[in-house]
Amino acid sequence: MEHWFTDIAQALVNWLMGLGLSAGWADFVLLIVQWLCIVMIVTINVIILIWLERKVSGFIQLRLGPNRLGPYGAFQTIADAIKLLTKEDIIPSRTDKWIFMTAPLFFIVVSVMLYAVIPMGDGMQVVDFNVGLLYFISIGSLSTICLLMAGWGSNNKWSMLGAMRAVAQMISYEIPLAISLLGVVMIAGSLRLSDIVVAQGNIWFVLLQPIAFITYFIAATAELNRGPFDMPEAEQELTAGAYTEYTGMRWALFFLAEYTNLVAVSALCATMFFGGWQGPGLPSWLWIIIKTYLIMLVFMWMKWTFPRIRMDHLMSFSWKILLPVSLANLVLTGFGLEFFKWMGWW
Amino acid sequence: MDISLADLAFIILAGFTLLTALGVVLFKNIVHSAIMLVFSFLGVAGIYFTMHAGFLGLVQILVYAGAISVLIIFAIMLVMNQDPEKTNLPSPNIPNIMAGTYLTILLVGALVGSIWFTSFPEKVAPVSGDELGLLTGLMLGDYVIPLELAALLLLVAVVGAIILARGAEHK
Amino acid sequence: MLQTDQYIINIGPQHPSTHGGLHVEALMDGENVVDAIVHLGYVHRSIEKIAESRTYPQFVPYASRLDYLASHLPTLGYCQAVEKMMGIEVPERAEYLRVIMAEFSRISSHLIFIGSMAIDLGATTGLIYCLRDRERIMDMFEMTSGQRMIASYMRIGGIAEDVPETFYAAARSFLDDLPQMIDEYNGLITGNEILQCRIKGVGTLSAEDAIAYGVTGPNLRACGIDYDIRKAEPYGIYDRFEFDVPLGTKGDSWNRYIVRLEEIKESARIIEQALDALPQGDIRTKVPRVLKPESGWEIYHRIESSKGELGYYIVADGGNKPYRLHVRAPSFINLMVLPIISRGGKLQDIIANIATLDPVLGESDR
Amino acid sequence: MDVFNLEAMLQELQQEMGEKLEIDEDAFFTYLKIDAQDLPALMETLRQRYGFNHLANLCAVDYEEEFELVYHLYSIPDNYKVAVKVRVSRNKAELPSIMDIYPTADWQEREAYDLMGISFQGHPNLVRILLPDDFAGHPLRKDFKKEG
Repeated sequence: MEHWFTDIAQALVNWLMGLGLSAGWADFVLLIVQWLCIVMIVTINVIILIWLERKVSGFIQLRLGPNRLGPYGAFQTIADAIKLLTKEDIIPSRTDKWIFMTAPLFFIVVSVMLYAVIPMGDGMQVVDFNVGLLYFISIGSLSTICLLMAGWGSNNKWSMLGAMRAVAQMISYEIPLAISLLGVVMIAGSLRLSDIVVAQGNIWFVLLQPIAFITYFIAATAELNRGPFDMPEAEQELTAGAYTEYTGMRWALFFLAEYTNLVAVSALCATMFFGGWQGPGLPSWLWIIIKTYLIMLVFMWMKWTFPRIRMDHLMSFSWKILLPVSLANLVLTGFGLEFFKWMGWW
Repeated sequence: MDISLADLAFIILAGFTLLTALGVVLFKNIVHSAIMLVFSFLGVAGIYFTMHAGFLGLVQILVYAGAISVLIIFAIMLVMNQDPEKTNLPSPNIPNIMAGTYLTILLVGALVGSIWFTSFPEKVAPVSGDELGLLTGLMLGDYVIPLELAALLLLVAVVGAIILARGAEHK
Repeated sequence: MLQTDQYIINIGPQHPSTHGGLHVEALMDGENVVDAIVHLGYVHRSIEKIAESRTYPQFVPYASRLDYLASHLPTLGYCQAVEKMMGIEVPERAEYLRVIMAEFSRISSHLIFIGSMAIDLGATTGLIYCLRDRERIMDMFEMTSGQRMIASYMRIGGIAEDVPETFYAAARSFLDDLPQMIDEYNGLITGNEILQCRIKGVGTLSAEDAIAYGVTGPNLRACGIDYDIRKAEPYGIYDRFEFDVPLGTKGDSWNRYIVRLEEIKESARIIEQALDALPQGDIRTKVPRVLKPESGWEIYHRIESSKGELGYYIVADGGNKPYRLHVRAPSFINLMVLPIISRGGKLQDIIANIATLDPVLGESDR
Repeated sequence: MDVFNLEAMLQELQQEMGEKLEIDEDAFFTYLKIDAQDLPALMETLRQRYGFNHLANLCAVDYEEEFELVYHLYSIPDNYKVAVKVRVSRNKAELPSIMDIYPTADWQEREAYDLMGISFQGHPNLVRILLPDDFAGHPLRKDFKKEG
């Protein structure tokens, strides 16, 4: 079971090379196949996640959640997807059409690109980049522009306010997010995600870097625009923020991308702090799925319990609390490492 | 014709970068131009990747595509107060056109000249081993003081810009 | 500051957090509110004009459509106004049942307040918990009147029907469970740090402004002014019950929330006393089939509704229909301070302020 | 004034205002009837000197020839009550606004303007409040044609 997927990949490469392709081209084809797999994983995950979110929110809110379509309402998301696909695609006349139409596409592309470096099992990575973590953060920063495009293109004050909030929020929380991850990088001594996983063979980094974990978790919630930090959407204030004017499939793409981001960030959290794919007994790819889903449940729990924070509190929290704390953690980690080395324990 | 994957990637990325860069100049709507600029930055980042300079490419994405362009778009949106379709038109003003032409000739001349007179090595081997470690050694070892000075200079520039924009308080 | 353009953003009438059809035109400077202008009338159903072509008893169902979240209160106020004008005595049992129903209405209205405030601040789950508990009150109303929300249970001269036996058990068990419910709200809503940040010190209304602008009800008491019409000018049999008037200190959104939370407990105390003292007997006096107050009679009767001072001004002309009926709607008057408490705040504070002023647009627009 | 006495207040007011003030009462309220131009002065006195700080209700009644404005005043926290009545003729439905004295009169006067067509002199923003701005007529007037 452990090597199912890697074996399939190897067989595919061997078969292609048997057809007379050079190694480079065979790898290229494999890359495309891997991307398709990721898109599939994302889609399946989102379908499960939306169902799960409904069930979890139903559980928290003393409701049943979807329970009509299929067992435990499992097909509800599919029905929703069909509904959204067949809905009229309304493009308001005063919008900046190209920007309005392409923003959701870029958003989803950016969020799918995040998966390239996430180790989804032992050796199961599309690209084992030597600066994988940096890749994750820098690609993640691109989604800001997509939200800004959506807000600007809609030509709607609510959307623009939502987009402005999104930009302010995501840029301010990116900094503590990155800095809190640096503590882990210092211990692991590498930006390569597979190295970081291997470095957690003996002890999970959540135990070595508890402060970094907390700051990362908070900043990640803000990066994901999820409650209590769902400023850009904020349906009670901004009607739907940057997504106000979107309908049908374009709106669904945003929705899809948000959940895609959720999976990616949770998977990164599992990789960075909870030993990634390592675990006893079960195959590695199952372990990362289990860990990711457990983390996502915490995200959902938070979203459905907390009220939304106010914009100015949000900003001051990032700059006045989260950033100093994560910087202090970085300094502390540096001293700790030197101390360990000096004592000869490292 | 025999092209390797790397060549193909370079051709595609270079074409993409040039096209989007042209878009920056030619689009009539300055917001569209700004977004084209983002793509142009991304194309440059892609070229870095093909040259096995992953770190540089990612910094290019993080800093230019992720941060600087947001700043540019913000600035555009904040100062724009007219029909967006007419924000990036060629200047009707003759002296401006003259100055633009002159600058273009100067730039192209400088570029062509520098390319012409530089003797490029036939082939540059990719940096062997740990490119990150090398960069770190340079930035935080040999050149740490210039780096920090540059950072300080940027900070001073930012503070100065804020004071210029808001005006200092007179007491 | 940098020279920036101000812009207008229209909150409502189509907006998730405007409790019906409220339209607030907010002049914004970025996220800061410079000014807010309230536009009303999206739910205007000309109830005052309708009253002039309905007989006195016929108006009762219209009254229940004023504050549809606590329909026993506006109907009670109307019936008492007519009874006062005509000098009609109401049987003891009916008086007690009226108090029980009115206080249950107040509790249900305050539950909706807590829930809708929670959801306006982004805590969706809070609403569901409040709705769960309100549902039990709605069941009781259905049990007694056959209607859940707009019950029209009050009649001129008494109430429509006696309560069924099952009502007592339902009421008692609700009162028994109430402390536990409030504990849950405290855990989920009151104690939440983010929520406290959102409403503490937000939308502060000074006591002077509150009186000057005619703010009444929990919103006035949140400013620390001990003024409850049930105590100040007891109507019906409210002088027989023992209850406290919860007061705030600062008049901010947080105080408005806490005052209402405390009022739920006080209402429960009143209901408990009323249930204990509930006498047997008639539920309605014999009232003439056609009510004809004499020409020139007029009355202004006010009750403490869940939103504030609900007054009816009725002028009779000797016919069987009111010559003029005016409703002094607390939601209408309370909304007047929305611009005052919102100025200088954030966009998100407007939403919190609307929520904690607790207007019912059906009542304010009439 | 230490102990408030409604009788004493009425006497004082009657002395000061003389002919202009007419006092009437029924089982529920004491009515102070006054002319439109003296209304602000009376209101000012009631608020400043006698502590009637709560203008509970302001509304207009259409009596064919005349409109009657009724102001129900209460004092918080003492809870004394009094009502002021003003009559204006139908042809010239104007009277001074008391918004400066009781800010709460703002919307209530706008409502009376909107539904009854009474214009309040000195109100800074006398526009319709419940009905659309382009609505014709004032529906609470008795001669308003009902449709449908």
